[in-house]
Parts: sequence; structure tokens; C-alpha cells
Amino acid sequence: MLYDIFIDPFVQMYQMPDFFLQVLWEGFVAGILYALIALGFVLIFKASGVFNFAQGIMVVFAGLTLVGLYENGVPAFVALALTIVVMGILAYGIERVVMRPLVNQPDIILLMATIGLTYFLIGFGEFIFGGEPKRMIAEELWLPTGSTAIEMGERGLIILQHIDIAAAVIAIIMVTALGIFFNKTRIGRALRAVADDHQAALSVGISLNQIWAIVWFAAGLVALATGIMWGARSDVSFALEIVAFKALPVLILGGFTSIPGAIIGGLIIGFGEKIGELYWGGLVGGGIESWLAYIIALIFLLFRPQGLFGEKIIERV
Amino acid sequence: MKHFKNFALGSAVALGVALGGVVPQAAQAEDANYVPLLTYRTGPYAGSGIHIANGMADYLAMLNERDGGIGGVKLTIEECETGYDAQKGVECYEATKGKNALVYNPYSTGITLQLIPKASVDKIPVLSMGYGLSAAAVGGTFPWVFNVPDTYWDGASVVIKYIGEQEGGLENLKGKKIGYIFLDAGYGREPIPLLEQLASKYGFELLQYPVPGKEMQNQSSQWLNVRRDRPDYMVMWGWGAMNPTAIKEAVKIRYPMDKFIGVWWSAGEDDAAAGGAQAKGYKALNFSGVGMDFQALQDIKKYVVDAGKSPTDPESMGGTLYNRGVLNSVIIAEGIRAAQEKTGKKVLTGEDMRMGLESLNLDEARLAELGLGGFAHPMKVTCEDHAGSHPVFIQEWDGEKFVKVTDWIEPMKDVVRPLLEEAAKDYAEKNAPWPARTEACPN
Amino acid sequence: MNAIVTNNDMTATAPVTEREVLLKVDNVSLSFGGVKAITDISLDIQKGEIRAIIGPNGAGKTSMLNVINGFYHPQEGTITWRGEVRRKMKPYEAATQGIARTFQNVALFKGMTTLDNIMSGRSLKMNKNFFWQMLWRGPAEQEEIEHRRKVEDIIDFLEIQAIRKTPVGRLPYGLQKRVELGRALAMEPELLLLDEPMAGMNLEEKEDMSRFILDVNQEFGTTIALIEHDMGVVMDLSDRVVVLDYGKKIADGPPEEVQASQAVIDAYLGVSH
Amino acid sequence: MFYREAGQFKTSYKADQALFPILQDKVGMAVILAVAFVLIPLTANDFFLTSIMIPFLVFSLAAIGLNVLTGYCGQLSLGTGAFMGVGAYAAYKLTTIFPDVNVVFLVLASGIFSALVGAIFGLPSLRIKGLYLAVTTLAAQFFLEWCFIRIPWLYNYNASGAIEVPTREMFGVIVSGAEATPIARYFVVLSVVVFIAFLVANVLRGRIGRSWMMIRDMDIAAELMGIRPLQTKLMAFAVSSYICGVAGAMMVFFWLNAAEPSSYSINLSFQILFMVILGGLGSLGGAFMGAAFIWILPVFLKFIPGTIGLEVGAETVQHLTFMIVGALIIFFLIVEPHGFARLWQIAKQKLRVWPFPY
Repeated sequence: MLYDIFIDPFVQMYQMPDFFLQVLWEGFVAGILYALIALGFVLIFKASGVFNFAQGIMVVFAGLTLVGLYENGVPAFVALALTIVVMGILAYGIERVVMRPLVNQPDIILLMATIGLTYFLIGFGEFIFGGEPKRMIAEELWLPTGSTAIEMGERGLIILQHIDIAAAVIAIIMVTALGIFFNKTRIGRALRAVADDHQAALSVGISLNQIWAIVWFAAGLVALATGIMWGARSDVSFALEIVAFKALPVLILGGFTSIPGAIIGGLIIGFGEKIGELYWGGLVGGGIESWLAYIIALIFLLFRPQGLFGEKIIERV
Repeated sequence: MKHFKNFALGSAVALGVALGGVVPQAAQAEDANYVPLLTYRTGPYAGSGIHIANGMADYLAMLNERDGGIGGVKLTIEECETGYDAQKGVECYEATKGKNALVYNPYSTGITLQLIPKASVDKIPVLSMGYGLSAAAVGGTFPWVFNVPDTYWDGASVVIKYIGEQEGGLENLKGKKIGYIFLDAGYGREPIPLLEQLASKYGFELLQYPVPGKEMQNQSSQWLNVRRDRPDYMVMWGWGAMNPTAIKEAVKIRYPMDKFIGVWWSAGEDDAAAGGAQAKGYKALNFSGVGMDFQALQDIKKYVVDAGKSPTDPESMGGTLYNRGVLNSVIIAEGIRAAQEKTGKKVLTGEDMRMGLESLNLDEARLAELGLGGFAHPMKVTCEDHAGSHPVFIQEWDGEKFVKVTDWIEPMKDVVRPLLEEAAKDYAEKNAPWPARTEACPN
Repeated sequence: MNAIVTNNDMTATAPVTEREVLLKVDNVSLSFGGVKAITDISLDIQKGEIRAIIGPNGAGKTSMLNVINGFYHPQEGTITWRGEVRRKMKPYEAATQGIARTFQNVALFKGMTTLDNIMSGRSLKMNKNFFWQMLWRGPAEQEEIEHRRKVEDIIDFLEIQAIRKTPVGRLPYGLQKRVELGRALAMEPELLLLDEPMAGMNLEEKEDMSRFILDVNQEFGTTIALIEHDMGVVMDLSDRVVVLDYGKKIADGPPEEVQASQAVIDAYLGVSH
Repeated sequence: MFYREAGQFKTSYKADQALFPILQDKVGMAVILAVAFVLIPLTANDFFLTSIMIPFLVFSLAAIGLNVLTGYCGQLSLGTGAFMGVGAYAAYKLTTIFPDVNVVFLVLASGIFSALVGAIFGLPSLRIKGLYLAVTTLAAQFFLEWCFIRIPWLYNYNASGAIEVPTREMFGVIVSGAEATPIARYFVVLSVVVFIAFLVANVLRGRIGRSWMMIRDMDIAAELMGIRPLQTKLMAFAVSSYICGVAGAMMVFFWLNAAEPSSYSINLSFQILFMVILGGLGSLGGAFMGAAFIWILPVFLKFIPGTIGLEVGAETVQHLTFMIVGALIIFFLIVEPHGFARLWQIAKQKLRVWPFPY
């Protein structure tokens, strides 16, 4: 028993290095995809303190809009542009209808409002596009879909999916772009000011409404990118919405407001759950992936209640 | 505060409407047979559910349009959306059973399990065509539940039989590894006891890869495990979004597709198409015909779909799952017809319908008469055997469509039947006091 | 009011000096990360006195109170409570030993009524267990009524009868401060720590509050340590004053003495260090 | 005018601390109980009982459970569904092990197991707060769901992996299993809910309830007043999970008859959370109102088109239901973030001063 837990997994890693590398690669890719979802959460949380549960359904909605437009005869890249426009309208609508009337409400109310939004978007999305899964138009968007196999010694093989590589590249580009946006532009700075204190930001003449519409739009773009990537891996369907739950432990680890944190948290969860599942999961019947991420996050939390990148909290009275 | 008055007024009105409107009317047109269809066109399993729902509804609608119903009595068809959710399913059941429902098709193993004990109490049969509780095939214990043409155990035995054939005989399975990837719910776990039994009998190793419902679209771990274990064959019990994802992942790890076999619910065209060109060679069980070359399907197109009386996309007609839905409705319709013959009544009750289903005999001649010659294997229900363990065939994805590649393969009745009886006994014991069968055998 | 004037200690008004030391702080230092909040401070609080802690903003006054009731744990130094050196302990243990406090920024339970807030001060004195609570009828109800009486006495004392059933979130600031005092009093503490009890009050409210503090001290004999910025109030109320500046003690003694100290004058006038 | 307290003087603290100190409330409660125990059983049909009243009561109880934790003690939990599941599986195992013991008793006992599990998963709450705590309760949700699937002992090694409710009698009346009449099940559920709600109301108005609210409103101040945070929070977790566990057990025993692990999924947690928030955090009455809204509204939306003779596909109805429920949730949060309970209070206030608004 002890051997199975403490020694055997490492022996396996050593004996099948190609497989271990493959596991690491899968963990990396999963981590990047989790990070992309988490990124959407972070953007909105940073600017409005809202924990946006609707990010998951926004991913689905963006993906469905893209594919839905394409299926109705719109050329792929025009569909992409139109989807961006749709996400912009959605962001504006959410800001107008949901966020603005709820300014200064407690966190939990805002959280609930985004879950309400999730329900609405599920109904709305299915109403327009139907419930059946759709194939992502990866090729039409000039995304690579093939795979490369790297041989390693005898029988050794690492298979890299091109779409996964593309996902990683896109994630890195998005994070860099957002980093520049936050730190170098006027709107970005205003956004951080809003994050610190809504009322103070208002009092120095920053338009909250404008800022919120912008971050929801940015989150919408992230959702679109995530939707394309996840969609290309499986399919665009409403079942995808559930993957968004995985963003939570990522956020815990990375902190709710840190963009690099989202990436690093995503990678920790990605690596952690793949390695855990493949080398230890079998001991308890498998499927531990469904909760391992949360337990990892929980353990981190017990030692660092402020998250990996948060500052130590000094409680005051 | 200003909102409040309007709100109060609004909710008072809403409540009034709710109390008045929600209570379903028991008063149904006297001269119709009421068939509720529990379907799901929403939720994570909609991808599979929509085709089934279309097929079921369209065939019955066609009978109404073409023949004016069955035996001169129209069918009242009502869909109730379950979203594959057991709670909503039960709610649909409760809402519709009072309207003199003839039969329920839950289309979810979870909902089926909930309805099984209710069936005998409410006297409405449950038809779970090729899914649900395998043990329900034992008519002596489950007089109200029908799972023609096959149970999952029949299906699993056919898969093993087929693999044995590929290997040149079942005895060659010794030492082989067979992977089983399944939706980790009642549905996917159902065949495990049989597979385990066969594994010990033929000496192959059974490797299990459960896919949790909420991780359906994130199967990379399961397939990495497959890659490590290198099973000789893969068997899949998937549904909804699990199917296309699994096929994609299999392609990704370069698993030989011709050694990958799905159950009849993993046999959708969309599922296989998701894998792209490399999915060629993927196999799946089936018991209903593929394609549009059947008179009945042409009639559906003519009377229903082209007439704009159905939401069905004409291109999806003839697909595996659509045709599966049609077959389901054929069984319902034939059950009704048989019941009308037995009882001499035109407007039936659930009890009549039970007798009808129990005396169902869909022979070749009858199938041809229905315009469905060769659409399905002839099937017959007896009082003892509500599934019948009918032969199924295997179809292969050629990159564009499924092609039938084997003849009809008989399930291993000798293995399956004793297991079924044992399971039925076990069920009755666990749910003691389980009512003993009092219904007379109509045959 | 007479109901709870049971431990009325007439010696409380006697001249200062020779009284039992209730709490003693020796060479305490506290820092957060690299920032020193308190550096090597020693002071004592004698039974029955009103002890004022004053100093400019950021002098470490509130940190001192936090150390005393166990909310912060100093890195160095010891605290002696009733003659015993205190080990590191949790805030609720301080409460069980008879230390109550009010807060600089009112820390009332916003969702509860005035009555419930003050009742909450009785928590430690109530002990009927969960099952009696579920049943309500019988012991739990009796206990509740018994404590309700005590609480009503405090309500009378503080003259807040009219707002008994009002959620405290809706009360004006001055009243909230009063309710908070009432909540601390309900604990029947031996040592009462008051963190700026009169901040943000107008003259009239300050006079009321001063009267309550004196009454509490004299009628119940409760020892009081208070932080206050209003020098007039401090000079009038307190028996002894300790002055902190930048986390260090710069003066300690009777009000008049402290007032005359050059270090204190410098600190308040902002002479550079 | 209609709701006037003037003239109702209390002469003792006892009277002032009663559950319903005002006459109108007493009468109102009596009327509600009379309707629930007499009028509904006399008039309602099976559908109304099984698909509306029983689930409504079960969900109300679960919402009360979550309200104890989130509304009264301020600890956000997304694991309600799993805690309900623990109750259900525990009750199922108990009926297998003790087939002769009264099933209602076993259902009540099953809550003890979920209370234990709840307390264990409440342990991190000492260090972790707010949204972070929500994630740890998600860990409980997903871990327990996994247990329901992966530990076959829990479901007696049934091939289906589901738990099925055996038929049980109580005082000669069948109360569980498929043969139980809706009315019998309704009475059992109603009695349990009323009983537990009464006990909870008692706990909430006493010392323990106050200590929960102290933690909720200002945990630091509570601690400085002698409240032990860990014990208090754990007790809230345990009590909350007990109630949810009983609700979960009743859900399978008196409503669904069989349950799969997916019956106790995260969606159930959300559903209950909605009920609590929309009903009003920190209000028992609100739990009932929230449950009524979240459960009954979709049921009734589903049947509107058919009733007014509109030909709409079942799936369209479902889509519209989702949209309407989502939109209404947002609408109500905007109109009154404190939920229906607050709306009700405002209504009472209006009634009190009517016809003169000032």
C-alpha cells in the first residue's frame, strides 16, 4: 500500500519518461485552458469586485455565436468579427441592465445576479442556437488542427496537438496584451483605480459605467478565445459551461485579481490534477480529477488564506 | 419602494394564474390516445436527445397525418422537457400521468429507475427501449417495464462476441486487455457486472475508465490512461457530449479506431464526425436501420417534415439516432395496435397498453407492411422476457456515414439471462416488499 | 438601575496610588512585517481606576488595546493579569477573564436590534445547551428572561429604551456608540477598554458619554482603560494618563503631570524626532 | 390599519419574546397551518401534492438549513447539494441496516451523519472566509459526489448505482416507496418541516442563534466578546447540514423514490442558494418564499402555454423558462436585494400605517 502511494508512481514516471512528458504536456494544456477561463473571472473581479459566474456560459455563448453565424452562411472571419460585436453588445447590455442598478450591493448579491445571468444566457443561447453540440470551425479560422509526434527512444512517443500549441500561444499573447492594457493605458489605470474603491474612483471623475462595459467586453473577448480553444478540443455545447467551475480553484491559488496569478494557478491545477489522476487516481478508483483541484486549493488556503499571491492580511479593529 | 406596489400586484396576479393554470386538466378528448414523450432538447445531453425526440414525435405525428392515428383513433402527443434531469423527469411524469397516459419513454436511465416502482402502482407501463434497468427484462418481476429489443447486457455480450470473432474465437481473448470507457452514471455502470463476468469467463482483463458527467468534455486524463494501458480494444458507453469528445480524444492519442466500439447510444453521426477524417473505422452497435430508404421514413418526410409540422432538420433524418427514435415510436404504435386487438377497445388505458406491449410481435411481414422492411430485426416480447435479447449489428463510420459491416449478431443469451434473473431477484429483495406479479399473461 | 449595583465599591473614588494592580504590561513590543507598532512599552492598570491612553494618530494606542485583549500577540514582553503572567491566548479567552471593549469604528452587530446587541454581551453568562434552546419552553426561556432583565437595566441606565427594537444599523452614530458601551457593560467586565468612545460626537453627546463612563466606574467599580483624543475629557475623567508616540511611551502619570511634560507637548505639536 | 400593533401591550418579557408577539402574526400563522394541514389535503389533486407541495416543502427545509449557515452565520456554502446527498445515502443505508425501525425516525437520524460531514468540511472556515470558503465547500460538493459514485457500499452495490426507496409503513399507512399515496407522503413531509422549522426558530432566537449572528455581522467583535469562533461556526455547519441532510433524505424517500448521485449535484446547491438569497438571508419565512418562487415558478411557466392554448415546443418552453427565471432573479435582486422577506416586511409596514402613508 505504502509502496503504491510513495514509490510506484515515481518508478512509473522514470520507466516511461515519454508518457510522463505527455502527462506534463496535457497538464500544461489543461492548465492554459483553465487559466483562460480564470482570466475572464479576474478581469471582471479586478474592475468591479464581481465574481462573475456567468463567465462559463459566456464562453459557450461566444462559441455558439461564432459557429452559429458560420453555419448560417457567414464567412468564418466575418463571423468572428460579428461575434466580437455581439460580445460588445452583450457587455454593454449587462452593464446597463444588471451591473448599474446593483452598484454597491454586497458581493453575494452580485454573485447571485451573475448566476441569474447564467440562467438567462443558457435559455437565450439554446433558444437561438438550439441545444445540440456544434463543431468548432477551427480550420476555417486558420487554426492548426493536426498533430506532431516526437519520437523518444524505442516505442516512446509524445503527441503534440497543434491546436493545443495554438492555445498556449494565444493565452500568452492575451495575457501580455492585457498586462500592457492594465499598466500602460489610461483606461487600464482607471480600471485599477475602480478596483480599489468604487466611490473614490467616481469622485475623481472616472466613469464606472464605461469602465465596467469595457471589462465585460474584455472578458467577453477572453470568453471567445476560450470558447474557440475548448470548442476545438471537444465541441461547442452547453456541457462546456461546467468546465468553468475549474476556474475557481485556479482563482484561489492565483488570487482573484492577479492576471499572472491566473496563469500560474491554472498551470498548478493543470499539472496537479493530471499527475494526480494518472499516477495516484487509480488507487482509489479513478476520477479524482473532479475534486482534486479543489482539494489542492483547499490545502493551499489552509496555509495561505490570502492565496498564493495575495498579501498577508492584517486584521484590524 | 415605488416598485413594490406593482410588484405585489403582479405577483398576486401571477400566483392566481399559477394556482389556476398549473393544475393539469384531467379532461382529455375522449376519442384520443394520449402518449406523453419525455424528451430533452436542452441541457448537456441535448446533442443526442434532439434526434431521438424528433424521430419519436415525427413518426407518431405521421401516423396521425397519414392514417388518422391508430385504429381510427388519433394520438395526442405531448412532449415534456426533462433536460435529462431526474427531478424534472419525475415532475413531467406526475404532470402527465393524470391524462390517461398510455406509456412512458423516459430516455434516461436515471428517470427510468425512478419510474419503475411507480409503474405498477399507477398502472402505466414504462418502455425503455434499449436502456434503463437491464433486470427489467424479467417480466415476472417487472410486468410493467419493457426494454425491447435488448438490454445493455445483451449489447455488452455482442461487443465481446464481436471482439472474439475479430481475434479468431472467444478463446483467443485470454490475456487480452479490453478497455471500457463509460459515462459514470447508472447508464454507464449498468453493463459492468456482465463485462466482469465475461472477463473472468474468457480470461481477458477489463480496464475501466469512468467519465464523470460533468467532465464529459474534458477526457484527456482517461485517454492518457488508455494510452498508458494500451488496451487491445476499447468499448464505450457514452451519451451526449461525451461521445464526440471521446472520439476526438481517441484520434488524438492515435488509438486504432477500428478497435474502438461504442454501444448503440454512441452511434450518432455527429459523434463520429467530430473526430474528422481520422475517426474512420469507428464502430458502434445498432439495432435500427440507417438511411432514408424506407417507405415509412419517406412518409414522415412527406406528411410531417416537408409539411412544416416538425422542427426536424430534413438532413438529420435517416441518421442513427433519428431512426432510433422512429423505431421507439414504432414499438409504441404497434403496442397500441396490439392492445386494441386484444381488448377490442379503441381508446386505451395504461393497463391495456401493458397487455399490448407484452403481446408485441413485430415480425418481418409486419415490418414490411409498415414500410420498414429490414429496418430492424423482428422482435417479439413474451411475458417472461421483456427485452427479448434480439440480435444487433455493428456499423462502421466510413468518414461520412455509418455503414453496416456485420450481419445480425445474437447476444449471449445463455450468459445474460441467468444474470438478468439474478439481478431481478436482487432488485426485488432490496426493494422488499416488491409486489409479486398479478397481471395475467395476455399471450 | 439599582438592580445591578451589587458590587458597588465605594473605595473606587478614593485617591489613586496604593491600589491593586489589575493588569501589568512589561516591555511589550509588537511589529507587523518590518513595521514596529509598539516598542518596549510598560504600563499598569490598577483596579478601579480610569486609565487614559493618549497620543497622536498612529501612536500605537489601538494596538495596545488589541494586545491587552489578546487580539494581537506581542513578539516580546509579558502581560500580567491579576498577578498571573498570561500565556498567549485567544481573544475569547480574554473575554472569559473579564475584559470587555468597545471599538474605534463602532463594531456593533449591524443586522441585530439594540436589544439583541446588548443581549449578545450576555453570551458568556448563558449556558443552556442546544437541546434546551430547541425546546425553548422551560430552562432556556427562563434564562433568556433572567438575562433580559439585566439587559433592560442597562438599557434604562443608558437611556436607550426607545430604540430597543431598532436594528442598530439604522441608528445615528452617537447612539451606536452608546449601544456599544451597553453591550460591553452587559458582559459585567472587570476591565473595560474603550477605544475613542467620544470620537465624532458633539459636546452634548460627549457630556452624556462622560457621565456614563464615570457612573460605570464609580457605581460598578469597573476598571476602565480608554483612548481619547479630546484632552479636556481625558483630563477630567482619568486618574492616570499614559502617552504614546510612534509606538513608544513618552509619559505616564496623573493628568496634570502629563499635561506639563515637555515630551508630550512636543509630540502633540509635532516636533521632529 | 390592518396590521396595527398599537394597543397590544406586553406585560412580561416572556410575552415580548414569543415567536409571534403580535396578534396578527399569530392569526396569520394559524391560518397558514390550517391551510397546509386541512385545506390542501382536502382539495389538492395528486399532481399538486407530488410535484408542487412536497418538493416545495423539501426545498424549503433545505433552504432553512442553508439559511442557518449562510443567512444567520454568514458562511457562504455551495455544498448544500452534497450535504443533502449525505442525508439521503445515510437514510438509505439506515433503512437497509434497520429495516424494522420507523422510516421517519431513520430519516431524522440520517441528518446526524450529514451534520458530522458538514462539521468536518466546516473546519477550514476558521481560517477561510467569504468566497474562498465557498470554494472549499465546492471541494466538499465534488468530493462527496465522487464518493456517492465510487463507494458502492453506499448504494448497496446496486448495478444501477442509484438508491431506491423501499416501501415502509407507519401506523399502518404506507409512507415511502411507490405505493405511498401522495397525501400520506405530504403529511409526513409537512410535519417534519413544521417540526424542524419550529425547533430552528427557537434556536435562532436564543443564545446560540445570537452567537451565529454575531459571527456573521462582525466576527472579530464576536470573538472579543467571548464567542469561540470555531465552535460556533462548526455548530452552524452541523445544524445546517443536519437540516439539509434531512431534507435530502426526504427528497428521495417521500418525493423522488429513487436517486442517483447526479440528483445531488452542484445544480441543487445553486438552486437552494437561490431560494435563500431571493427569499432573504436570515429569514425563515424567506426560505419558504424563496423555495416557492424557485420551484413553483418554473413548474407553472411550463404549463402556461398549454393552458392558454399556445402551440409551443416543449424545448422552447424550457428555454423561455430559463430566460424568465434568470431575468426575474436579476430583477428581484435589483428591486430588493434583501429578498422577499424584506418585501414582506415593507408590506407589513405599509399595512400598519394604511391609509395614511406617513
